[in-house]
Amino acid sequence: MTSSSTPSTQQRDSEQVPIPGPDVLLKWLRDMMLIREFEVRAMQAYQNKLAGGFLHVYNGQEAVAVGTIAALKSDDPVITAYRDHGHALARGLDPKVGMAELFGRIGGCAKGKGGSMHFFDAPNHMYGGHGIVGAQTPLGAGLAFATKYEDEVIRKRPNSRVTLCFLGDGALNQGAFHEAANLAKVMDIPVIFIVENNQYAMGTSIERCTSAAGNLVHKAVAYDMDAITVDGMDVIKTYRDMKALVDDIRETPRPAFVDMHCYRFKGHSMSDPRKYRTHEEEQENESNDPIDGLSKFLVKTGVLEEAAIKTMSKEVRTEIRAAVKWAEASPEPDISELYHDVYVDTWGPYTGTSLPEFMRDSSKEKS
Amino acid sequence: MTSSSTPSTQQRDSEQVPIPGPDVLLKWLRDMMLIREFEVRAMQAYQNKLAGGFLHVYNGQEAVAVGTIAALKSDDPVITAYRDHGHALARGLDPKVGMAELFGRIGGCAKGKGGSMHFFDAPNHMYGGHGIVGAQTPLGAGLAFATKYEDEVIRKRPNSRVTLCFLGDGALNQGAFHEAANLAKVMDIPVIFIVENNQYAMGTSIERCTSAAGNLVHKAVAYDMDAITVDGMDVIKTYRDMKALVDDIRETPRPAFVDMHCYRFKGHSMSDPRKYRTHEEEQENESNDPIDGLSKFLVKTGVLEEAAIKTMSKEVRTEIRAAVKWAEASPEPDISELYHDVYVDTWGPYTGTSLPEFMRDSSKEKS
Amino acid sequence: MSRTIEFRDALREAMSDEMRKDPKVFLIGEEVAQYDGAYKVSRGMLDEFGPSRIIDTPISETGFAGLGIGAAMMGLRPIVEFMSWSFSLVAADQILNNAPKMLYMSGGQFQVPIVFRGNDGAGGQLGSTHSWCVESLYANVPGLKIVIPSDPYDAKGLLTAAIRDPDPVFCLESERMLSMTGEVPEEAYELPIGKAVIRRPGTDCTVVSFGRPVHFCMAAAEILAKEGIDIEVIDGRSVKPLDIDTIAESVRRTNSCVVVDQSWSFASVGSEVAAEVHRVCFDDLDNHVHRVHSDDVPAPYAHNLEAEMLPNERKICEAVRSVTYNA
Amino acid sequence: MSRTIEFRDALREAMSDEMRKDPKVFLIGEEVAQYDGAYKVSRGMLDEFGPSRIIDTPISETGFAGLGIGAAMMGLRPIVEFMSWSFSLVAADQILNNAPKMLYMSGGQFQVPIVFRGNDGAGGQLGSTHSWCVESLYANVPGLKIVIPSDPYDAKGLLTAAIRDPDPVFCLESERMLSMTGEVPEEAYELPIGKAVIRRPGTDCTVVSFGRPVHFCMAAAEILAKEGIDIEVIDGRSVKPLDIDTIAESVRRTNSCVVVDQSWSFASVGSEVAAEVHRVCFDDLDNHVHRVHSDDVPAPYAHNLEAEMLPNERKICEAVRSVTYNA
Ligand SMILES: Cc1ncc(C[n+]2csc(CCOP(=O)(O)OP(=O)(O)O)c2C)c(N)n1
Ligand SMILES: Cc1ncc(C[n+]2csc(CCOP(=O)(O)OP(=O)(O)O)c2C)c(N)n1
Ligand SMILES: [Mg+2]
Ligand SMILES: [Mg+2]
Repeated sequence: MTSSSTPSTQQRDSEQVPIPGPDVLLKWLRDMMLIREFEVRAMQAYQNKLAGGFLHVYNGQEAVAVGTIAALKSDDPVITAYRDHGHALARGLDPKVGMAELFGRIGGCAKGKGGSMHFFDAPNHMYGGHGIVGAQTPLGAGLAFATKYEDEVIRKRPNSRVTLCFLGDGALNQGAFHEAANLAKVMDIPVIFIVENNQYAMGTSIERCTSAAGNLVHKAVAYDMDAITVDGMDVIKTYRDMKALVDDIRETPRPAFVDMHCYRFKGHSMSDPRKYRTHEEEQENESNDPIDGLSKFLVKTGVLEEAAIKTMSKEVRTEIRAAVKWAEASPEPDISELYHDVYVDTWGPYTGTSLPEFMRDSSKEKS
Repeated sequence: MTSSSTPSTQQRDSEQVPIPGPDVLLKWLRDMMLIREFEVRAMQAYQNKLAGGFLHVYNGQEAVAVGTIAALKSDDPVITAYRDHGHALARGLDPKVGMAELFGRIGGCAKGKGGSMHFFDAPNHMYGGHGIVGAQTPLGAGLAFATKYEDEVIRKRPNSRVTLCFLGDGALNQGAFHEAANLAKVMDIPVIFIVENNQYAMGTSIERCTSAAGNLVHKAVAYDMDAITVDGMDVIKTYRDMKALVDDIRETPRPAFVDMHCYRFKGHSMSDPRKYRTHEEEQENESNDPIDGLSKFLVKTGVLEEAAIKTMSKEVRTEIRAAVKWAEASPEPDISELYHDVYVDTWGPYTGTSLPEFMRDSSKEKS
Repeated sequence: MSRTIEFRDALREAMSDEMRKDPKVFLIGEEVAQYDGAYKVSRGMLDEFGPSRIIDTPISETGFAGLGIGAAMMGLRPIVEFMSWSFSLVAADQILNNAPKMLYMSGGQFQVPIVFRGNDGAGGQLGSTHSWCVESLYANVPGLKIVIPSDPYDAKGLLTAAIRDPDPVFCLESERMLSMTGEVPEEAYELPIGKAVIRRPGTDCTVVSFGRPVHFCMAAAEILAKEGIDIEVIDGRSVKPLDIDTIAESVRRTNSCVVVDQSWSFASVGSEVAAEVHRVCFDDLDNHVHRVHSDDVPAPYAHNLEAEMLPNERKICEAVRSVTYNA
Repeated sequence: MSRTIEFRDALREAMSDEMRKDPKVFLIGEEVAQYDGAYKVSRGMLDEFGPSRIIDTPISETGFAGLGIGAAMMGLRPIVEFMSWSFSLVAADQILNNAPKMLYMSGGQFQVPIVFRGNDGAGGQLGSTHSWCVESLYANVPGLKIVIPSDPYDAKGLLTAAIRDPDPVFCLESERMLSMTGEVPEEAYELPIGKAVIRRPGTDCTVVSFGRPVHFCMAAAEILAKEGIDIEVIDGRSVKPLDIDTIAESVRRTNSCVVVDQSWSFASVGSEVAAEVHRVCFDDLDNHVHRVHSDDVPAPYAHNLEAEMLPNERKICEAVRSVTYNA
């Protein structure tokens, strides 16, 4: 199949989407810098054993989170996998709260119970942070289903929210995605599946394990689903393509698929020696840094001077350094937290003699 | 997407496949009659409580099993779902052994332990008979993988076997199929996924729950997989299309996808009142009976006279009646069978005091 | 006002009552709408509530179970029907990783008030893949609750409680009991999740069971009574939480205990009951807790083999006789 | 000839030895080939055996687990690696419905000689979805066997036995033990599946455990020895079959028993051991069998919470003191 035969599904022309004014562009630059700096410090903290578990950083993919989420309204739901810091920060998570989560502290966005892979942030409509590959895609369909249900059954006014459900290129090969995509299509659910196609799933390049790797919009053909390809290394392009799509879906609820081209600059996780790709390939991609890209554009168009960029970068560094300090100062969760949030009523099913050993000590707090 | 843009993937022209001679055609007619009669008696037996569990009959789809399997060599593996009588009989299962399985008798092809949904027949390379929708598709990929592995690693000669893996149109919506299809493609596994598109999954018409229902070859686009559409109500067409495909895949190992158009004349299972479709629709489809179709062709081409068809039909009826008798005469499995085939070594992990209650009685047979 | 209705009607009443009261409640699953339910549990609900709230799905258990969980994270109260719990294994990750752990992983931010329900245990000769008793697999997992009604009254009361519960609740029904009739009040009511009930008082032996085998225990009680053995039958109603208090109180009187669990024996609900009764009542027991299970083999198709496999009256009587022998 | 090697090397030797001998054996899983294994268990195997036998897969556990089962039905002997058993839930239907039941459903026609293996139990702060102890879920199912090696010697011997076994065997390793070193013979050898081993003889209490917690028990033994409590530590080696004989023989000497199981408590391997020890040794026990588990909560991320959740030395010592109190 030639790519020209794939459905041209973009109903609105992204060329018609205006490039936002300087304030917005500056915010994007700052957000991308913030994400980058957060990850740099996260890696450092990990090496210093301040953070444990698995750490998957977002370096190189910042334009994706920032550009896509910029196309949303503030109460549109967002859900993603374990490489989730960027999305959470772009959605508005306070970096110090994120850092505290990484450090397993009570001040974290999940009280230290979730960790790097599970950034949840209800006030900012961020639904996680999910560790099982592909398993967030049916959840994403469910979030979007709920927005539609609320409109139809509860508030009885037309559809108003669009859900972004991010997944990796490797996650395409999980059955969960396939079921979620088909469900979303047959139920006209307003969810956009954004495949962050960074070309690798751990050490596996997309060609080795994913059929139709050359043109992922073929995946959407199976569901008769609208699909577009987006340059995820360019935040302005990402925003404009996504804005056109999001607005269109807000008007006519249905699912869509985005093949979002990007590249992860670092290894899959902290233990990855990256032997599966060449240094040249990495360098080539790093030369296409989304932060540099926007910086250059702003300088070229006269919005910002080189010096101002340096200042901004310094500010961001200060902010994240403060976040690290704050997180370090946040206490470990109290041991009693171990037994909270298992059930909504803390002691849940544990009553009488069926109390497990750890709860039999009557001195322990009862809710 | 227009259907013309879907890959025209048939490498060999099925028009070039010769229509087999009278002997073969007569055998097909007889096989289809045998399957039909088997199902008629199976339904009767079910109503008479000779058979239990779920019974899913194959009436109307006989040309699919007969036409596809006719394109195979005798040791090509076949696997299917729970609507499996037709495939097993077409593959060579003795109807009396099948009937005994239905009746839960020791003479059955699975000693009465499998039942209607689990017709297994190792000598005829029939790998079941599987009850969980879609769950046979990774198994099918595995059978075909093994043929390839044997060729490459053990016998070291080129690929020689092709596996047919049948599934229903409803099964397309299970994640298992998606994973199996992608795996088969990236590993070049010689398996043909034949979707018996009878347009319903229980009471759900294909349009209601399956995206791209109008043209299922779109499903194959997601895997860059060769795909064809076949008229499964016409055994000669089915054979020719399949023969071209099977031969081609035998030569160049890879997976393929078949959208096999057919219709199930009866309900999903014995409890189905078929309120989800009109009587007119049923009648229209029944007028396209594959057995009548071949009969008429044989009469028209002078191979057979009307009377001979009646005779054949009578013979088949006699054979199946004898099968029922034989099955009824076959004893119930001995209770000791309950504890066989759990592990290859009958008592498997059950040793010493860990013997479960039922095995502690020393009078019970030990292997 | 009570009337005699079927088990399936009781389930439907629980769902319909809650749906009338709370627009956040909806039903989703295979064939629940236009087909009126594969087992007619949802008969007529599409007519009353319409296709936005009674929702047919593709055969995609992972998909629609996960969709339900996502919807619950948004505050809705989904009822997800599995045509059979035997088909829930393909969705195991969603129902065991996502539903019961979301509240915890999110540090208390996202509740998942969802009900999963469907047929559990052996039907009639459904064979190996279609006869799962999932309670012994799933009960291991914290964050979820499991109820197993054994009659129409309990079906309505437990399912109502499940729908109103803020945590994920698995409701395990039985194809073999859907046509069972019983007295059921017209109005809505809740039975507390985690409370057992004594079905038959007795003095000689405490017999604990759940769901359909409770009836086998009642039948066994009749046989044993003729032999002079008077058993107390406890219907656990919930598997998780397990009402050890009620069981222990009984065992302290009878000094012996048999647990009848339709699952396979190994690492099962029956093991748990036995281990816990020994823990709580060690000094009260005259004999170790005896267990009656389905035999440790995949479910066979043949009628005679299946009948022998199940925890039947004969096995229950044998266990009770054996446990009370020294009493 | 023995040398000191790592746990991961021992696993690799078992696989490589069998692959050299039997061309039907192959290894398949995510990142097992070009990446040398996510945890370097299969390092170098691609070089020796080539891509036809060391096979990288997409992230499709249902797909490649099922593919392995199909291949096993054809007589091959697949080793399927799950990067973590935590990721096996998405393949639960394949590994629990198809692998262990095929022989039965087919009336004995199709054996499934397959090994599933990978990391089980808590890693270091991996959180709720990545810290499964699947033994307490999967051990319920007949037709499969489960082994849990606790040191390099056992890892090689049990995995070798698993590969040669004609039935499906689940081999549960531990990310936390892969770098542990130990004496391992160079030549191939089998440890019998279903046989426990006494790791430390003792007179006061029988402590039964499996896998990594065996080491916690050994550490607890040191502490308790100083208090004058001399425990016997039994390493079950296999969960299924469970070697009740060895356990019972010990309990008859010590008259008390603690089981230490890394899973959650409810309907667990620990429940099973407790129930069975009570059954077989009721009259020998001075006290009920005490159980030590991971706390019944989803695995938390925070370091201090995770450490408290696990069945640690402190909990083991407390249980032993409590169970031996009346002795
Ligand atoms: C079901 C499942 N299988 C395997 C893993 C282990 N794993 C974690 S991330 C990953 C690679 C995913 O790649 P991709 O989807 O492309 O996302 P990326 O890391 O590139 O963002 C794998 C195999 C898992 N978490 N869940
Ligand atoms: C995973 C799973 N979900 C649900 C079922 C119940 N079920 C059995 S057959 C069937 C319909 C399947 O339809 P289709 O795949 O089109 O096959 P057909 O019956 O038309 O041959 C359903 C829903 C099942 N067996 N397995
Ligand atoms: Mg990727
Ligand atoms: Mg169909």
